[in-house]
Amino acid sequence: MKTMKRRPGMVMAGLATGLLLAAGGAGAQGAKVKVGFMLPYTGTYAALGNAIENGFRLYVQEQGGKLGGRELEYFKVDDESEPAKATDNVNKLVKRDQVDVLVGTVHSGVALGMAKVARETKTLMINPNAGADAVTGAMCAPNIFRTSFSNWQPGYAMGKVMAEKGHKRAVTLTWKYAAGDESVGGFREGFEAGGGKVQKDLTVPFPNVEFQALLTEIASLKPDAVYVFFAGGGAVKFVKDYAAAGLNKTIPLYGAGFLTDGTLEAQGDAAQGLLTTLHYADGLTNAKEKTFRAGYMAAYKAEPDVYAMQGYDAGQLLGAGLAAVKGDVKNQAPLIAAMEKATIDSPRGPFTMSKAHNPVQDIYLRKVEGKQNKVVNVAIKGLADPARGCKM
Amino acid sequence: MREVLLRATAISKTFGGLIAVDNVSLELRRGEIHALIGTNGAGKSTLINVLTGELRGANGRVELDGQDISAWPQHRRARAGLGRSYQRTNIFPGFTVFENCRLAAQAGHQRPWSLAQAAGRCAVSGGAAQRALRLAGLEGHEHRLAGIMAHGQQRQLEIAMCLATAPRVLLLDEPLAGMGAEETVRMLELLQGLQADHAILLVEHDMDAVFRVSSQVTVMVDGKVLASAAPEAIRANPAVQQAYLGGAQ
Amino acid sequence: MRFRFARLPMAFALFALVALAALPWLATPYMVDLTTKIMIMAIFALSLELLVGGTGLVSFGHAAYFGVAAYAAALLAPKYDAASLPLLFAIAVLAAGAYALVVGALVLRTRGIYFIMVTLAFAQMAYYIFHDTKVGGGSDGVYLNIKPELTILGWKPFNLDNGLHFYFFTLVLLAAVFVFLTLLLRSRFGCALAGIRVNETRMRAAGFPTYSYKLAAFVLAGMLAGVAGFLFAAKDGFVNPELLSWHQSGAVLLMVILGGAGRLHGAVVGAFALTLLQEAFASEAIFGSFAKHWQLLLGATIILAVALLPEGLTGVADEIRAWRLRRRDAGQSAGATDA
Amino acid sequence: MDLATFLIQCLNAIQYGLLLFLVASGLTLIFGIMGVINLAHGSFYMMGAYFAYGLAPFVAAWFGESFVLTLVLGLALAVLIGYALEWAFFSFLYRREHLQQVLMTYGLILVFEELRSILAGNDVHGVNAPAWLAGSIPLSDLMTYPVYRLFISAVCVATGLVLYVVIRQTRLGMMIRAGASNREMVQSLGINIRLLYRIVFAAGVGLAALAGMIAAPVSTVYPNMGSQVLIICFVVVVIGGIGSIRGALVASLLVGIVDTFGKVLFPEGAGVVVYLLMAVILLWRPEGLFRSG
Repeated sequence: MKTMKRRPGMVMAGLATGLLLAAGGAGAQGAKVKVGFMLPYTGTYAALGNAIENGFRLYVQEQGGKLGGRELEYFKVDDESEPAKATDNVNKLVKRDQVDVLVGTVHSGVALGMAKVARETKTLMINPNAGADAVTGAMCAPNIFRTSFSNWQPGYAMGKVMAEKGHKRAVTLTWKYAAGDESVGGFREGFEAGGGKVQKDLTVPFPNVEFQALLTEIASLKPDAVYVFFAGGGAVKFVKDYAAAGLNKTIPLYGAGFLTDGTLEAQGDAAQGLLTTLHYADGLTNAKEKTFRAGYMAAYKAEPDVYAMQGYDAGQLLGAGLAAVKGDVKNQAPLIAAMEKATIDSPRGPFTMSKAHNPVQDIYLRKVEGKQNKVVNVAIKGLADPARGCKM
Repeated sequence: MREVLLRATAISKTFGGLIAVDNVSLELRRGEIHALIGTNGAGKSTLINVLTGELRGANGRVELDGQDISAWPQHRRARAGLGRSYQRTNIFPGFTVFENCRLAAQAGHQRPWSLAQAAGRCAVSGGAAQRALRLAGLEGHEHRLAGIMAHGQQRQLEIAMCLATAPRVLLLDEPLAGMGAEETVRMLELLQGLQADHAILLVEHDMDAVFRVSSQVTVMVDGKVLASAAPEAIRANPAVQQAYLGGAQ
Repeated sequence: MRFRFARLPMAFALFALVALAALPWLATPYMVDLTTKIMIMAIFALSLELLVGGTGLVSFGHAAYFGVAAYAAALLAPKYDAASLPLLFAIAVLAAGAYALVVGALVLRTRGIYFIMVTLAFAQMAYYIFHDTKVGGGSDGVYLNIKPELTILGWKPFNLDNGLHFYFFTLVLLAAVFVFLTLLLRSRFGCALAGIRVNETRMRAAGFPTYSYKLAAFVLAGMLAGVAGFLFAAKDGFVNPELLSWHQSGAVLLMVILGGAGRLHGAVVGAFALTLLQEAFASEAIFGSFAKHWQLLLGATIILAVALLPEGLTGVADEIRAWRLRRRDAGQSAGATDA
Repeated sequence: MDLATFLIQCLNAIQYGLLLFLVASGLTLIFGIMGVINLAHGSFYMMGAYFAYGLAPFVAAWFGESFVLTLVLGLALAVLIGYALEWAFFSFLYRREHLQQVLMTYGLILVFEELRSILAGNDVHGVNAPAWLAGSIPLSDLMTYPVYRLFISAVCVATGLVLYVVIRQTRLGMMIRAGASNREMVQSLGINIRLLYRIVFAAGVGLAALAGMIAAPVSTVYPNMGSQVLIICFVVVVIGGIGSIRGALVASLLVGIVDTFGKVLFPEGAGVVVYLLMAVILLWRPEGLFRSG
């Protein structure tokens, strides 16, 4: 005790050494494939992180706990959806736990930090959600894959849909951040290609959820339709505010799918009838969807959502690669080649990988009915992200 | 006539609507102790604060050695030779007595860019501090923490810190407040010793002390100068007796 | 507030230096990487300590200077070439200093809690400028893809791509900043800052231009934060608006307080303690499945630390010493009155 | 912008401002009187919102659905929690430096956030407004205004009035005012400062939780909702002048106006305008608009 009081630094250094040895020394080299989940387990996106992990583990369980004949060992890091800590957190997996595969994450800024490290360390990375265009655009790399979507995809599809519905003038609204800008950019491309015109782009500072001023602005602009990009708590609040302002009766609201995903219980009546575009929907009838849904219900006593599905497909994609190299995860070139060529039998419907490693997939038009995003039709079949800036 | 070191002309200071100092003029000469008396709230401390530049936005003109310093900020006035002590003890309680004085002395020799030398080894400020401590009668207490000394000693330190900046004009705000009889005598002796090459403004409530040491007395009432004259003349002034001395007795 | 900068905790500093220099031979690459990160945060915390402990200015927006330097480094580095290390370093530090000069000149008019809040306001402004405009790639941030290099007449003394080199580069800078601040705080400038912290009125009355002193300290602290920000950008090559967020300002303030404000080594200890505690609590190897509730453990630990260690982690020894000094002094003055 | 739109925007600004006022008033009380920089204030707001979500089923099961009863119950619970927290975590802190309180309240945020995750999960939840407040009023040809938002404003105004009366007209209010302007004086008057602090803290927590409960039907409840409110409330308190309820009101409305029109008129700089306002006001008046009164 006495030395401790005199030399707190020594104690700290001692603690540091001990701790780091304990953390770093664990996990000797074995036949297991090390999978590192870097996902949000606390904070705003904690529920999403859990769903993704559950989906991934479900697929592996279905394969008897093995992919490519190898058992998997999991490591987890809470990324806190905190881009400032992104590279540190990913280093915990890459350098401390020395994982073979990175799976993550939800937040786009964090995902870009991950992609940076993955590129430099050549660690295989599968992104099961974050939609930042750059992950399979400017940041694209042979070892980086995505099983979800790019922000551009649902936006572009919705632009097409709205133009086809005969809307001529639209107003867009999103949080002022990259994901919103990209989604709106995709929308503008699709909408203007179909002959529409974006009247005005409105934004709210992230993560401000006071929308009233902009609703008033929308009412005074009197567009034919409104396209928005929001997610989580902001999506719930926006949809409710839009309905409370009575605008849903006069100016139809459309959005990228996350407007109504995982949020319908909270949105209640306000969301009924809303049309959104996404690469997944309720009421899909393919066989994979049925087994997936049943399996997930049995394993976790909860309905799977789009995040769980993306996690599941991340498992499938990895499985496809590992099968080709018989589990030899270090043999990266053929592993990547197999993943590139794979056709993933996803619950969303089969998809393949684009050259930049983003899914080439059907984007569905969905309509909110009750607590479900019911599929209306396929908005665009086999839509590929333009992968701007990708030099691969 | 002795040399005027500090001349204040038509000083006024208002707070909101309240006039704290109203058109006050006075001169401080080398070799003189100029007493400033008046009831609480008469504006004495405010006047000192205006003279030292601690309060800005006053009207009137302050000259030091014939140079107009009205627009100068406080620290520049202090470095030009305007030293003050505070009515309420205003020291660095967590520092040692020596460090209190040394820091004050350092003001005259700042050199913030000389990083290689430890402040405690600065001979100039250390010497000045030592001299000031000796003058103020605090020799032997150098290494005690200032904050836990007796009140009288803290008052001495207050003066020592003022002296350590090597001022030519001393503005002393009730230096005797809270001092015992013995300490008072010693302080008055100190002031009389300093008189020779300083101009001293002494704000004080102890009338015996005031009349013992001062050569000029100014009486303030409600922010205005009621009278300013030699001590005997003040004692005899009926207006002063009425307004102040009479009221007190 | 005790005046103790003169007494350098030499033993601590030397021991820590030796321990850190030896670490790469004892530890895994990950530990080296983590320690690099902690040392960067320690430089950041030291810069804030100059304000909080050294001058009595509690800045709640210190991340702004860290972030501005990081952005300056990332944005001004050439895209496909290695930047010159000294040049990029100087630019980043000066950029942080320039922003600190502008902000400091304005915010030093306020005091106390208001000062805390205005510094926050200016940091938030910088945050939104990087987050909402295209200046720095918006919320996605920007990359510094190629690490800067130092070349002296064609000779490269070290290569920052090498983790070990980067580690020692950071360690040298940390030691340099620590020594610099130690010298600074015991110099006349540092003593004047300490005087300003305790009693600014008296300092002005003595003839110190306190505003200029505070501004100098503020700019210096901003530049030192810039050193940390530059290192951060160079290490990870990924710069994001969140570097300027109030969370980041809060985290570095926590390090200073947890370590013990008023002691230089407190900032270093605080940086290590906070990072390692979080690392430990979030580690499944130690806490198993409870690790996902790491916030609970960290929060409870912080609360306990406040309750039991009022002067911070490094304050324990000082408190005992101060108590002894007080007791001795009380005895002395009692003796004096008797005589 | 035509006149009708302008007027509607003013209504939005005031409505937002009033809600901010409700959260910030508790913060300014705690801040001004106890000198505690309470970072956990946002957590109390979140706690209130989760009360509105979590208590409603219980109230419905035991007493039948009643929004008002949920409010009352939640408020009582929040005040009790505030009282207990002050006793457990703050009562020994007053003689320490402000920075220690920052650290303590930061620790509390982490604990609250994690408890919320353990108790209520990480999902977004909606809270239904009571049926009797579900309607809306037509404002323009396209827009309607929900009655519930008017109800929020009414509660905020009513709370403001109650605070005003308590602070101006009661003995407790006298002590609070004295405490805000001069802590030593209160102690020398022989007032039980510990009890005063405990009451003030409990009241502050109550106000934050009330704001959270009232706002829940429009804001919905979700993780980390407190931290978004926290910083903007600090801005309000500092602009208004620490400890001043009147200042908090004026500042809330100012922030509401600047935020509302900032979003519409300068979308590029909408994030900055509120902080710009704060910086400008503090540079003009370094102690805020109304110094403690």
